[in-house]
Amino acid sequence: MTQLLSEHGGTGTVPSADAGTGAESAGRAPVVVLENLGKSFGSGAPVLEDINATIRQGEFVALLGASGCGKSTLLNIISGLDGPSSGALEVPADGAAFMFQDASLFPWLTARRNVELALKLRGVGRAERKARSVELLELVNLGHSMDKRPHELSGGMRQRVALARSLAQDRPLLLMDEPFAALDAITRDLLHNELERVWKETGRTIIFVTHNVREAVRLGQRVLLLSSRPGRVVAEWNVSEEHRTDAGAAGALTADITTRLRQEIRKHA
Amino acid sequence: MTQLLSEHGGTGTVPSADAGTGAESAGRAPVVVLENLGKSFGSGAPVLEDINATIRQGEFVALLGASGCGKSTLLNIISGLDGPSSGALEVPADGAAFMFQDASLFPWLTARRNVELALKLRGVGRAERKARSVELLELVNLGHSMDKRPHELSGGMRQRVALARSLAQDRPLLLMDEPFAALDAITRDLLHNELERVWKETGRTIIFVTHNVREAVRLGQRVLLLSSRPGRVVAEWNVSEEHRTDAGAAGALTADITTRLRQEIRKHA
Amino acid sequence: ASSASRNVETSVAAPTQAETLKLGYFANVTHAPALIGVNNGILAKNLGSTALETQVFNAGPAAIEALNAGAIDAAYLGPNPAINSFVKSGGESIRIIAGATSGGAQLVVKPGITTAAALKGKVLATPQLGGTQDVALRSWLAGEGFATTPSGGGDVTINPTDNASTLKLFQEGKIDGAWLPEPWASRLVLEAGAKVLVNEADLWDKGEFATTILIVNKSYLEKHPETVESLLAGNAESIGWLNGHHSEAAKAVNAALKAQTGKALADDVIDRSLSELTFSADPLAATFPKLLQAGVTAGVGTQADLSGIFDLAPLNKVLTKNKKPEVSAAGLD
Amino acid sequence: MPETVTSPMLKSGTEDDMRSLEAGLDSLQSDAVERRRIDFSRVLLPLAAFIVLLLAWQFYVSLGLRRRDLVPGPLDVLGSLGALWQAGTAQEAVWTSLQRGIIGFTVSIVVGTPIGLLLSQVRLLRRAFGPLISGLQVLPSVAWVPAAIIWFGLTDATVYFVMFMGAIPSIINGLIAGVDQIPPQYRRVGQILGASRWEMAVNVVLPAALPGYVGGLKQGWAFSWRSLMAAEIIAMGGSLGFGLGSLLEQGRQLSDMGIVMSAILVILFVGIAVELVVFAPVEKRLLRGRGLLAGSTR
Amino acid sequence: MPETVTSPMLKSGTEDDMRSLEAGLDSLQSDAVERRRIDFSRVLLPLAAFIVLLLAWQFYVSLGLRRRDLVPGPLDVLGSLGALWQAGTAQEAVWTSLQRGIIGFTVSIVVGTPIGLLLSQVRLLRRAFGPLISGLQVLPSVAWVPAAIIWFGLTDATVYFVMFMGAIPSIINGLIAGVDQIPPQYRRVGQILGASRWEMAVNVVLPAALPGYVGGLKQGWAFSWRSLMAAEIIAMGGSLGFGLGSLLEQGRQLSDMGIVMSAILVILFVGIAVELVVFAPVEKRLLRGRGLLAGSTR
Ligand SMILES: Nc1ncnc2c1ncn2[C@@H]1O[C@H](COP(=O)(O)OP(=O)(O)OP(=O)(O)O)[C@@H](O)[C@H]1O
Ligand SMILES: Nc1ncnc2c1ncn2[C@@H]1O[C@H](COP(=O)(O)OP(=O)(O)OP(=O)(O)O)[C@@H](O)[C@H]1O
Ligand SMILES: [Mg+2]
Ligand SMILES: [Mg+2]
Repeated sequence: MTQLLSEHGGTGTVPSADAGTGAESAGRAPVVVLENLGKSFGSGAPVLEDINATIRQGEFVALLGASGCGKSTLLNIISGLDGPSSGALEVPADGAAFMFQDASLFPWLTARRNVELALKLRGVGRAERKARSVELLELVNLGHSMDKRPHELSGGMRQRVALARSLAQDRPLLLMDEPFAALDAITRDLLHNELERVWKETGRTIIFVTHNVREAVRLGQRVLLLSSRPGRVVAEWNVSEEHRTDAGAAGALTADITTRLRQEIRKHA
Repeated sequence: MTQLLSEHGGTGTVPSADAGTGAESAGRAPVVVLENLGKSFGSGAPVLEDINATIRQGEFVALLGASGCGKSTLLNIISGLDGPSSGALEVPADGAAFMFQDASLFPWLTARRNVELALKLRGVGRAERKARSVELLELVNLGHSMDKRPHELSGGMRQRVALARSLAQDRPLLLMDEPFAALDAITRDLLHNELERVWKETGRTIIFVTHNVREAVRLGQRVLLLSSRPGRVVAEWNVSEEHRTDAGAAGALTADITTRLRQEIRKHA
Repeated sequence: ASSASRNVETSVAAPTQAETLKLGYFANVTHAPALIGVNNGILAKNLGSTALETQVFNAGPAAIEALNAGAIDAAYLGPNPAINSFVKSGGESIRIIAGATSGGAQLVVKPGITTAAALKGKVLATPQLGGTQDVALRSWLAGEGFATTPSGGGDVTINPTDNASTLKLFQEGKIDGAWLPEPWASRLVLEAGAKVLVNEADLWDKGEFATTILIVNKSYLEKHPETVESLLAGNAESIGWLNGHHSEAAKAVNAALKAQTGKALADDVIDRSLSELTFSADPLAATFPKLLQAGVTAGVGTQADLSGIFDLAPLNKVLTKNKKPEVSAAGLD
Repeated sequence: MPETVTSPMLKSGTEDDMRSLEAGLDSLQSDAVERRRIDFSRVLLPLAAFIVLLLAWQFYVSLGLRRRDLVPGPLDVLGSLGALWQAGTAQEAVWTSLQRGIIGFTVSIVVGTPIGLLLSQVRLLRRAFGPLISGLQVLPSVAWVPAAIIWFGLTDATVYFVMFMGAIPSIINGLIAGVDQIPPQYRRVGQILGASRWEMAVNVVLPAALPGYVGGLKQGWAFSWRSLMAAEIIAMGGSLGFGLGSLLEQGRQLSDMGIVMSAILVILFVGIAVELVVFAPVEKRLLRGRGLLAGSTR
Repeated sequence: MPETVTSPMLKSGTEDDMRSLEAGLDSLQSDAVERRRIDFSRVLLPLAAFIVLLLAWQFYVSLGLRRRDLVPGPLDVLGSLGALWQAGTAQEAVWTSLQRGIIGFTVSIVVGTPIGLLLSQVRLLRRAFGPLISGLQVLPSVAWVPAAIIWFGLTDATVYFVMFMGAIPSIINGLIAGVDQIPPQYRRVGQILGASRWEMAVNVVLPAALPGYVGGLKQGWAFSWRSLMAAEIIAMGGSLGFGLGSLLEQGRQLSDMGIVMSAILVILFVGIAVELVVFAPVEKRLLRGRGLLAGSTR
């Protein structure tokens, strides 16, 4: 099953797994290419199997799937933190920004210093670092708690610091693992808007995992559905402009996706 | 502001903070009574202020509030893990079962042993412990991953183990801090049903925190809304039988609560 | 210090008066010639332009290590460490150039033990396994018909223990006796009520055996024979002073001890110790083969060739100058 | 509902009650209350323990079971300590040893930390030299003395060398153990943030391992102080400064238990002082900064 | 988009390539690959390091800068080790010391663990005795020898006592340090689960502190082995068994650097063997079970 992709040379000749990709991104260069990707831990049953997908530059892709189906594992592989057991993949050479499922803040640094560290490791100068980290933390409504340590923050606040940190990394590819799970509906709405703005302004490629189907439809241009045990891309939807403007169309799509997701989970019940 | 409640003697003479408590639970004994409760960390601004609430036996109460408003802090105080800075409270003498916001599993025990430990500390015999833990893990759809260690579980799976563990404690009062945040919609639905069944069967008193207004309406008999900085109970809704059967009424209530929540957050924008 | 030794090894200049002489000795009554020589300025006076630096040690092995490291050039110590170092280095390390003290070792026991036969099953201490007193005790016991083994078995248990502990253990009743040098034998007698069962002097010809000798680094001797001669002259003068001032000796030695360690011996202890000791520049070379042989017999030593360990020519020069009889190296030079 | 009673801890809303509860060893008290009491209990309790031990000792001695010169009482020791103090010996010894201890320990940290970090980060080196360093750690300091004397003569270099051989392996091992316990997630975050090997070591691994590392330093201090004493005991005299170890050995040579006990007490006292003055506050700050203090008995 | 290139690590899908990468010190390899290579590199690398050091030593000696009896070469030492082996002295010494070491260390664990747990759980005791125990830890073992000889005579009890005084405070402190680093959340969970003080200690605190505790045990072993050597060096002979420390001291008395170096090498070897055979596997299992192994160089 191992298949090296080097002959393709990352020039974008690999066909997308989905022929019906939205027109606006079809012509762009692929940023992430997954080919027959498989992953298993130790001698256990495969977690991911035969994953094929192409994500092009500037796309905003939502990843859906039941709990434990392998979404985080897939992001780990794309980020280079973990290697695939089989198959091959192409990812940006300079890695990806990654917002982990747990906030994963460094407990010895305050919220602000956590964000500053990301900037520092990117090579941002001291003065700019300070200004930028304050700006980012204000973006996520944490201007008042910048100097608290992680253990003094609430769960949702930690998640927002992690969000600020992932934005601070300023990489063209951004992976987000349930970035808004611990947030209340209103804060979440606000941050949806902010994230969309950042995406549009910077043209980053974003892959994000969510359990909220509406969130997926609200933000994603494309929605991928992963099955469980083993994880495979079993369905894919394009979210068109129509879905964004027309609440009814969005509702229909949401219902459609939810039904499909329910089917997937039934299989294992 | 300190006011001892001992003269009340926990006999249920303390009036509920809300006069309109649903008829079905109005006559029952109060399990948790909060009186003018306040909490601040160190010399910081108060996190909770002047909280008044009475929760009666067998009630299912949902706690809503913006991220960082003090919901987890309140549960900590009710569980006895933390003391209030001012005010007084009455809680069951034998403590409460508590499902933490982070799963807080012991990393040196497998999923099953984590649940078994809760049973063991309750004094359950070895043989029964085993059967019961398997049963509970199957309840949360984890029959297949019982012998994995926490670091081998996905975020949602960890949360489900924590749920199983909190049910294993079998205490009359159950506190749950965003128990379903990391779960996909379908698993969440299934577990909603299970939790409701357990609640009805055992007559436990449940206080649960959620960010999902629909979840609050779906499960709670009563919904409390906490304001931010400082946290106060600013609104309270009773969820009647009508809301459960009639989707339209539920939708209206959800919209109502969301509007109020939005107002609360606006105040700090 | 180490740089000095390297200089010594590398340069092949003609014999000269050295700039310094680094001398090691113990702050112990058996080292009285060194104590008097240093404290009363006798050695410094004899060394003239050569500066005297001194270093106090607690035990022979440390002194030998310092000698090998070049931290000292000459040392007063017991015969055993000197023999060991000489043998192990194949004759490269040191030379014995004079004696200082002899005699002064006794087997002291609990008052109840009055005969050798009563020692059966008892526990005795010696300062050090394979040391002079240890060997003496073992060969004496063998002569009395007792079997002993170096690992502590046999009819009489021998516990090599340092002297300070021995005193305490004897006071505590945990040992029955010990073969000890001065001042410890006197301390056990006077401070712990021990009785003398055997005087080591009785076991040797003329009652003489080396307790403290003066050794010098071989290369130092080769490079600075004149300095060594001055040292020997000082040693002889100290010994002469001790032998000529019996009444003042105790006070002077105690003053030196007090200066070195901050604590003097009790008057009766030092008096008794000095009366047991003999001070002489003769290293008693003839006793060395016997010493070695006794060790081999007792199973705590190995046979070795001692020829060359003595270099008594400078000493004899000094003795001749002082109009005293020359001493013999008993064929070991 | 009869089970519903006011929880005992929470019944007492006033701070005085809280304090009495704390004295009752309750581990739930709030940070604020804790902070105010620290200085008292931190100094008074060890002092009380010390005085109790002293009284027990005096009591044992006054039973007269042992000869007074073999087992001197606290007063005898105090007398002999006083004499040493007046003669200036005690101060000189403490000063010499402390000076050596601080210099030696500082150098050990400076040498041991980069080595430890390197070994903990580079598997090849760790595998190759890790066991050797653990082996060196169990080698008694006294074993080095003969070799050190031959190499360095009777100079302070010998003493320092012996100290280094005691402290450096211990510091290295402490750091490695601390690094081993870092949750891997921290490294993953560092990697995602684009940290180079060096940045990872400095910005992630070292701070994450800090509590374990400080623990290692404590043990390292114990090793270096003990090695120093051993070195001073064995290699004493002449041009070598007169330290606490030398004082101990001198007392032993003179069979003067008063001096021996004085030296032991002073060594003990220096050890406790270093613990209380240097390590305890550092550890406390570290743990507090990470929110690890709650529920700890520190 | 030119920056989009295949990431270097992931390009190599085959396991062979992965292996070569691992040799290149990459810390990203998967568990499965790692597991297979362990035994080789764990034994061969230390051996290689050892051989390199041996060669360097031989080279230095063959330069002839120092007298051979002062700085013997590896071959001389091997010869003297061989002689000791044939005489049975080496085996006897190793056996005696190892036996004492194991007994003493076991007793130290059995005594130190409950004390450590108690101190870490009860603030009053911790505050009162913690500094004292840290002080005891820095007290050199040799300081105990004179007192121990008086109390216990020249018996094995003296040796064990000195060991205990070295190992027990270190084990206690290691456990306390481990307990201090437990995330408070674990205790909170234990409390919520209704654990009594004792259940908390056994079911939560001890397992949570286990990695730190094992680290403490390692240091404790180092302390007890070193104390044992010190005791054997000072209190040797007679009715006391002949251990490695005694062998070392005998070599020193006889000015025989061959014996001294042999003893040092054997002590070192025992230390390394204990590390590799006892502690390394235990630590490894512990860390792996908690998912702390990823990215570690262990
Ligand atoms: N280190 C590991 N060792 C063994 N199994 C693992 C490991 N990491 C993950 N798994 C398994 O892989 C599967 C997928 O895990 P993953 O974390 O990717 O799920 P997920 O889709 O992110 O789920 P969630 O939505 O709950 O976060 C799970 O069944 C989990 O048990
Ligand atoms: N130990 C602490 N020290 C200082 N401040 C704290 C501490 N714990 C919580 N806080 C503060 O108290 C406030 C409330 O925190 P809490 O965890 O109760 O929020 P929450 O309502 O649970 O939020 P979320 O929904 O994000 O989990 C936050 O502003 C937080 O910064
Ligand atoms: Mg996940
Ligand atoms: Mg919370």
